Amino acid sequence: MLFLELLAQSLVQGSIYALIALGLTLVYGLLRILHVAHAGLFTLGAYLGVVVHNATGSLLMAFAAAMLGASIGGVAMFRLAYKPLLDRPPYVALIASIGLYIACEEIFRIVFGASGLTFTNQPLQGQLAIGGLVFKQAELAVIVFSALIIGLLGWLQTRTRIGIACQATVSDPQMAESFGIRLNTVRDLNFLVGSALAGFAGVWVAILNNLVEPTMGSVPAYKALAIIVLGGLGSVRGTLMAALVLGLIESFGTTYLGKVMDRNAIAFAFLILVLMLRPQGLFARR
Amino acid sequence: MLELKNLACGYGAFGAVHDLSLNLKAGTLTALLGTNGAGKSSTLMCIAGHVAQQGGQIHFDGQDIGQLPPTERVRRGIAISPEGRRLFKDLTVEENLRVGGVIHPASYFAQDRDRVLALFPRLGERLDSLAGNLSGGEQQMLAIGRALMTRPRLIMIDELSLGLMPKVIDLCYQALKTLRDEGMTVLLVEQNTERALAIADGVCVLESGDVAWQGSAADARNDPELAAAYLGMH
Amino acid sequence: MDYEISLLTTIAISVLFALSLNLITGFCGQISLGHAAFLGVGAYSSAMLTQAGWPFLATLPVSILLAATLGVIVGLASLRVRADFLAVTTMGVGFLFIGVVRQQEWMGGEMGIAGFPDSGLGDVGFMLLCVVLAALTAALCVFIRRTWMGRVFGGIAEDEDTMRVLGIDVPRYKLAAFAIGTALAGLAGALYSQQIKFVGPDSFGFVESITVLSMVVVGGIGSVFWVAVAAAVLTALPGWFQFIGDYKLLVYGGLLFLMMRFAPGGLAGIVESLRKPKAKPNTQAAAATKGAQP
Amino acid sequence: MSTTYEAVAPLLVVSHITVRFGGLKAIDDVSFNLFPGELLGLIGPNGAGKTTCLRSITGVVRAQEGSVTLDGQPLDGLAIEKRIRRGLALSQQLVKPLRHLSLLENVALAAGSAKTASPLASLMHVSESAEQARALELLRSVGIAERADQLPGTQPLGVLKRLEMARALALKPRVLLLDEPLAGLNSKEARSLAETIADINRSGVTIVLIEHNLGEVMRICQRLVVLDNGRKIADGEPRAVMNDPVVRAAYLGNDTLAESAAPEAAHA
Amino acid sequence: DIKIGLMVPLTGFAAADGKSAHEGAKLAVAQANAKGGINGEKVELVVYDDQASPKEAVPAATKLIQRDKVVGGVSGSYSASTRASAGVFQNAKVPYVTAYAIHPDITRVGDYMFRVSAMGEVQGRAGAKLVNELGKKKVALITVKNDFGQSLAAGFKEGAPKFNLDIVGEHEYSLQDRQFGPLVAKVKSQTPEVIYASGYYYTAGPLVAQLRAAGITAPIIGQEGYDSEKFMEIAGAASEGVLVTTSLDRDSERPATKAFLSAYRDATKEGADMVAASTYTAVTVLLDGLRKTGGKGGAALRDAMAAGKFDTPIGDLNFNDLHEVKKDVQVQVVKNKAFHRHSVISDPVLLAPPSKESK
Ligand SMILES: Nc1ncnc2c1ncn2[C@@H]1O[C@H](COP(=O)(O)OP(=O)(O)OP(=O)(O)O)[C@@H](O)[C@H]1O
Ligand SMILES: Nc1ncnc2c1ncn2[C@@H]1O[C@H](COP(=O)(O)OP(=O)(O)OP(=O)(O)O)[C@@H](O)[C@H]1O
Ligand SMILES: [Mg+2]
Ligand SMILES: [Mg+2]
Repeated sequence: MLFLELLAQSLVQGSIYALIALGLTLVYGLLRILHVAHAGLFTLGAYLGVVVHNATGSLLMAFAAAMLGASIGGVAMFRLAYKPLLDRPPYVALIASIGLYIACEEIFRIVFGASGLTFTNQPLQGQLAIGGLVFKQAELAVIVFSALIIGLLGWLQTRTRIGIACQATVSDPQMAESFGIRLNTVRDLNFLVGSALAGFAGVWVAILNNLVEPTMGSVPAYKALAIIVLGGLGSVRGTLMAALVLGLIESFGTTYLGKVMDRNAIAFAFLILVLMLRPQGLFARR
Repeated sequence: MLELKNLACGYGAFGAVHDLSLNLKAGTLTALLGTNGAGKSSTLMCIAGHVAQQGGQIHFDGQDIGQLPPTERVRRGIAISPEGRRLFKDLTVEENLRVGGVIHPASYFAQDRDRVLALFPRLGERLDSLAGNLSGGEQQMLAIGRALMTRPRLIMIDELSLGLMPKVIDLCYQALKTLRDEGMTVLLVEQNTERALAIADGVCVLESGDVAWQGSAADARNDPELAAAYLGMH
Repeated sequence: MDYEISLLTTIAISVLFALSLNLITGFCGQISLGHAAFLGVGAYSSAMLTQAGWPFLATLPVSILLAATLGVIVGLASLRVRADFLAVTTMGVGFLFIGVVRQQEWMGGEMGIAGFPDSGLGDVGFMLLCVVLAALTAALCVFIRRTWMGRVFGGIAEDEDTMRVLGIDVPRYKLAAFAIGTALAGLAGALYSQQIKFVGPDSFGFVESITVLSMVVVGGIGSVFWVAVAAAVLTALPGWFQFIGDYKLLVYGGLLFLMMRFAPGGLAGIVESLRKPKAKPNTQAAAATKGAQP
Repeated sequence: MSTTYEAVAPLLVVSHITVRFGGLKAIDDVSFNLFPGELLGLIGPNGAGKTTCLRSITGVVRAQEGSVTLDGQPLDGLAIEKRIRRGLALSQQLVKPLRHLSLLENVALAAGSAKTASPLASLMHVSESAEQARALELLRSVGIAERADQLPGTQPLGVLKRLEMARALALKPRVLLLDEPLAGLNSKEARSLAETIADINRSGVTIVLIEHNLGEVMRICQRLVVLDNGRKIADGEPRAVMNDPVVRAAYLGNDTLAESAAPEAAHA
Repeated sequence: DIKIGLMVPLTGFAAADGKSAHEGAKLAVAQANAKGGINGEKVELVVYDDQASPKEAVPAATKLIQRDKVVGGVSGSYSASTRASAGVFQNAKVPYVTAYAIHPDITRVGDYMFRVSAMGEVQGRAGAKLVNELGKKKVALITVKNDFGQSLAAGFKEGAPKFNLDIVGEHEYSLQDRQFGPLVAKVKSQTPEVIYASGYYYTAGPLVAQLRAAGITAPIIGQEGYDSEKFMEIAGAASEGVLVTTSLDRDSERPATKAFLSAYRDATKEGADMVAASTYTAVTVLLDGLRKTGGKGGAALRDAMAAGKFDTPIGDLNFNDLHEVKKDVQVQVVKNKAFHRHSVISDPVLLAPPSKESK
């Protein structure tokens, strides 16, 4: 029973990780930027979700606002921050991104207060029993949505011309243009979708925790990086697997190894182990 | 169909080409020749829209395309097989070809791909390999094939024979002849001057960014001085 | 006056620490997001040894040695993984370090270690020690830069495969970079523990690693002088910013971002472009050469 | 000339190497010997495995089977840099100069191999002037001395090719492995660089040359090994090899010989 | 003017507590000034942000002492940074009052150090006694992984044998965790009668909600980290019945407590939490001392404080030889989304703070 419950909980945790990391994978896959500020968009989504839900009482509006806000933020970040830095060494964008993230955190703190926001009417708290396991509605919804979105993105990325066009811009942006691929459109689109996903994930985490804090992105900021690296950098399928595996490792690890290492250490010990055996990550693109 | 009027282009303050006027008629093959660093590749990349145009005009089908972005130029029918091949290394051969045909409806793809594979059967055997792993010659074939996938009306090929084995060079020239005869315009940069002169209609020789000689290929073939001075023939 | 001494000490330690990362990341191109772990190794070993009764100065070699040993182990990892994979691996090393230290009662666990004896050098003496060590480190960096080792590091930073084809034993050089860099970080750590008189797991986490990396990048990766300047400025900044209290980190984050956005080459880059305002290949050309790999 | 080699101990022995990439056998049980002082041409169709063969000799790719020995000592399992230090040098088909160094410094870095043998040794040396002098000489010998101070980023391909060769030479190799050094040069330049290669060979460096420029290959090579589809299909004196119908079918395309290679070969 | 210093995490991960601490301190100073200051001189509060980081704390503390020449300091910050700044104050012989940081070494730094709150160990022992008074034996121990949680757990485990408690499981989580699925599953499988869970309101809120959502009905005991209105907001209905050991009694009849609670609400429009109350207390203790010395700092102030008795919102305080306070532990229970008095644990032996002889 404990085993099953742990398994179920790792699935929930893995799905959350997957949602957060997916957007990052898109961005990384396209521009090779370690986009730490992605976590800022995630937090932005969470705040917008709570604020709008508290104001309107509509979950749909909350998600819409969060995704819209985050994607506007994301595209703005790309245009203003990353675009001019694309032909610089990657750590330049990394540090810029870290600066952005710190600024985001502080803006949230100054605007919404340090102690965080909660839902006045926390949605989706009903419980469902499946095969003896009890889930919150919100937990099930997270699992279902991440499965759907990942399926869709995986298909888009590998099976469609848009996906291939995106990948072409990674290898050689200039030549991609020479074959009619509109670089700016493709990149904006990627940031748009990736950031919307971050906002989406933010609202879910807000619902699950009933707490939105300025610093809620700081764990995703590095965990998501670990996940996309574990997944082989840039592959949707790999990200999904890595997120689930990490959820599993953390759940069982903290339960059985908690005395030796903390949760982060367990996750990263696993990451290091995998990378030493498979330097290209669990699932390299091919 | 393509007309360069006093074209100047370069990088930042540096001018790679100073004053190039060139007129390509539809269905002709023009060879752009010159020693290393003469500015040939820069010219092609400028026509494709990647090297800054510093002066003059580029007319295509009578319209000035100098201000158009590269994405627009390829839609009008200008394709390039660039110096250094510039393949999409992380994509497979098939996907590279797919990107080549991305401006056309998906239904064109199978047919166009088969045409390329007929020209370069070797690529057919390697369809699922990553482009970055191909041998030098295979990459060259793919670069040309990819350009053909755009169904160009003007194809620009930089260093056609680079890294290709003699048999494939022959095939390529054969194919160029056919394409030209079907009405495609070709702008060819070659170091293998003999081969280029043998097939070309017009010739333009660049030297340090300036036109050193321009005329018909027939004249060029009969001008031993030119051959010795600029074309490195012996 | 004490305030200046304390500030100067802090700055000297930061400079030393930043230069140690600059050696690995700037000189040799191996990006590290877990460098604070080595600061931690040095700090913990010095703190524990002084607590055990060792004189402070005697703990320095031990701190250096232990940090370098761990550094070589992490360096071995750098032989397996590259670029972004390495960045995240080193980040993992950082988390692993504090994650394990947290659980060790004999290392103070969550409570950290406090209450260990003074160096006995006095505030001024200790400050002088830190400044001299930082200066020596800078001199060492400049020297390495000028030797063949510096040239090889530069080559490895750019393209290690090519360096191998030139017959250069890339793994050993990388290990050397890690060994020297982390040894210096260990030294910085020992000084840090003496100055703060408290070491706890949270002082050597991800934030610290990021902070030191931003010093290196803001200074201009690879440039000894400007990295030292950036380390000094970024260290003193929070103090200067006390008056804006609530907005301190916002300004810090914003500055970091603006700096990278408008001066991606760091301070060194700014100075460079002031010195010769004209050249600098336009972006198109740079992109062209980047893609052009025959 | 070629007949006398059988008496001498080979310098480099490639025996039964096989290289697979996934399902593809890029090299399939290839063996050949390289004798001291020889200039061996390695030719074959595109994708035949020539580059892979050179790379497996230098260790850039690992051969799954077979072994390579240099001067009687096996190289198998050694890292690239160790093999290079035993006296191999590789001029790659894909040119990769260090972009932050000038052409001169690129070559000088290679010329300083004695000083870079180990991290400790490298820390002991500061001066680069001797290496720069040698580098300049080498750049001159491949004909790009006038660009010595420029950065490689903006150089045309032909220059880079020569740079690559100068850099390989700077390692003072016993065996020089050249992958298409003449590509991208016009015929006059190709001729003169081929001449340089022949000179280098005469000065005592053993050379393996991959080239599609058959004219020059026929002119300067003393022996040819032909690969096709990963297998060795011919090995011997150039003319004999070229007249081998199997080679002609695989490589030249039957009808075209007259047009390009043959006349060159004839007057070589 | 008389300057006193406040070290507080205004930014960074501890900013929420820093804000409460800042408000509490400002209130204390404002009240003192309204009453005419000290010896007719106004009191000025000099505030430095230490981001709860030792590295930031040392220069800031030095600056407080050297530049601003404060006569005394208050730490409204966490243990690590307080431990680092403590050394600076001790060296300069400037009295330093710790509001709520629980690291045992802080008062051992020297004789200029004071602490107005009960240390973690003490609260942990009180927790063990509370379990016993609830009539339960099987305890699951959930510990937040930092110095606060660790010292609470140590105290609890020290007290447990005295009351024959059976610790059926020990669990740890990190400060950043908000999702406790695996931990909850494990706790559930151990079927404890009561749960002793350390944490702060932002971890405890989600934790309690998730424990309850999993169907665990055992009483939950928290500590002063829970002591914030935010806790009820986050945990919602799940917070009902949660017990908290703390230093602030919301239903207290003591005038000092009542006055503080209402004055704080007037000043900030928010309910006071433990951090605000403790920091307020630390500042008032310092100001009381100053009043006795007539504004003089140094050894005089130290001795005045060491000898003094203080009537504060968190009880009547006086310091022992290590300058730790001895006081009762308040147990509060959440009823109708507010903290109310549950009981008081007073056991002079069990709750004795460490002194110079001990350890
Ligand atoms: N990205 C660049 N930035 C600055 N200058 C450049 C750049 N690329 C090329 N150049 C310079 O422009 C001039 C023309 O170069 P280009 O590549 O057009 O010559 P090319 O005729 O194609 O030579 P090759 O036959 O060797 O390919 C050269 O002097 C070269 O150094
Ligand atoms: N890393 C790799 N992964 C997968 N396949 C590879 C890899 N490297 C080479 N190949 C394949 O192995 C075959 C041999 O390649 P190689 O580069 O050795 O050919 P080559 O004889 O040098 O040809 P060319 O004359 O065109 O340069 C080719 O089909 C190539 O696609
Ligand atoms: Mg060119
Ligand atoms: Mg090859």
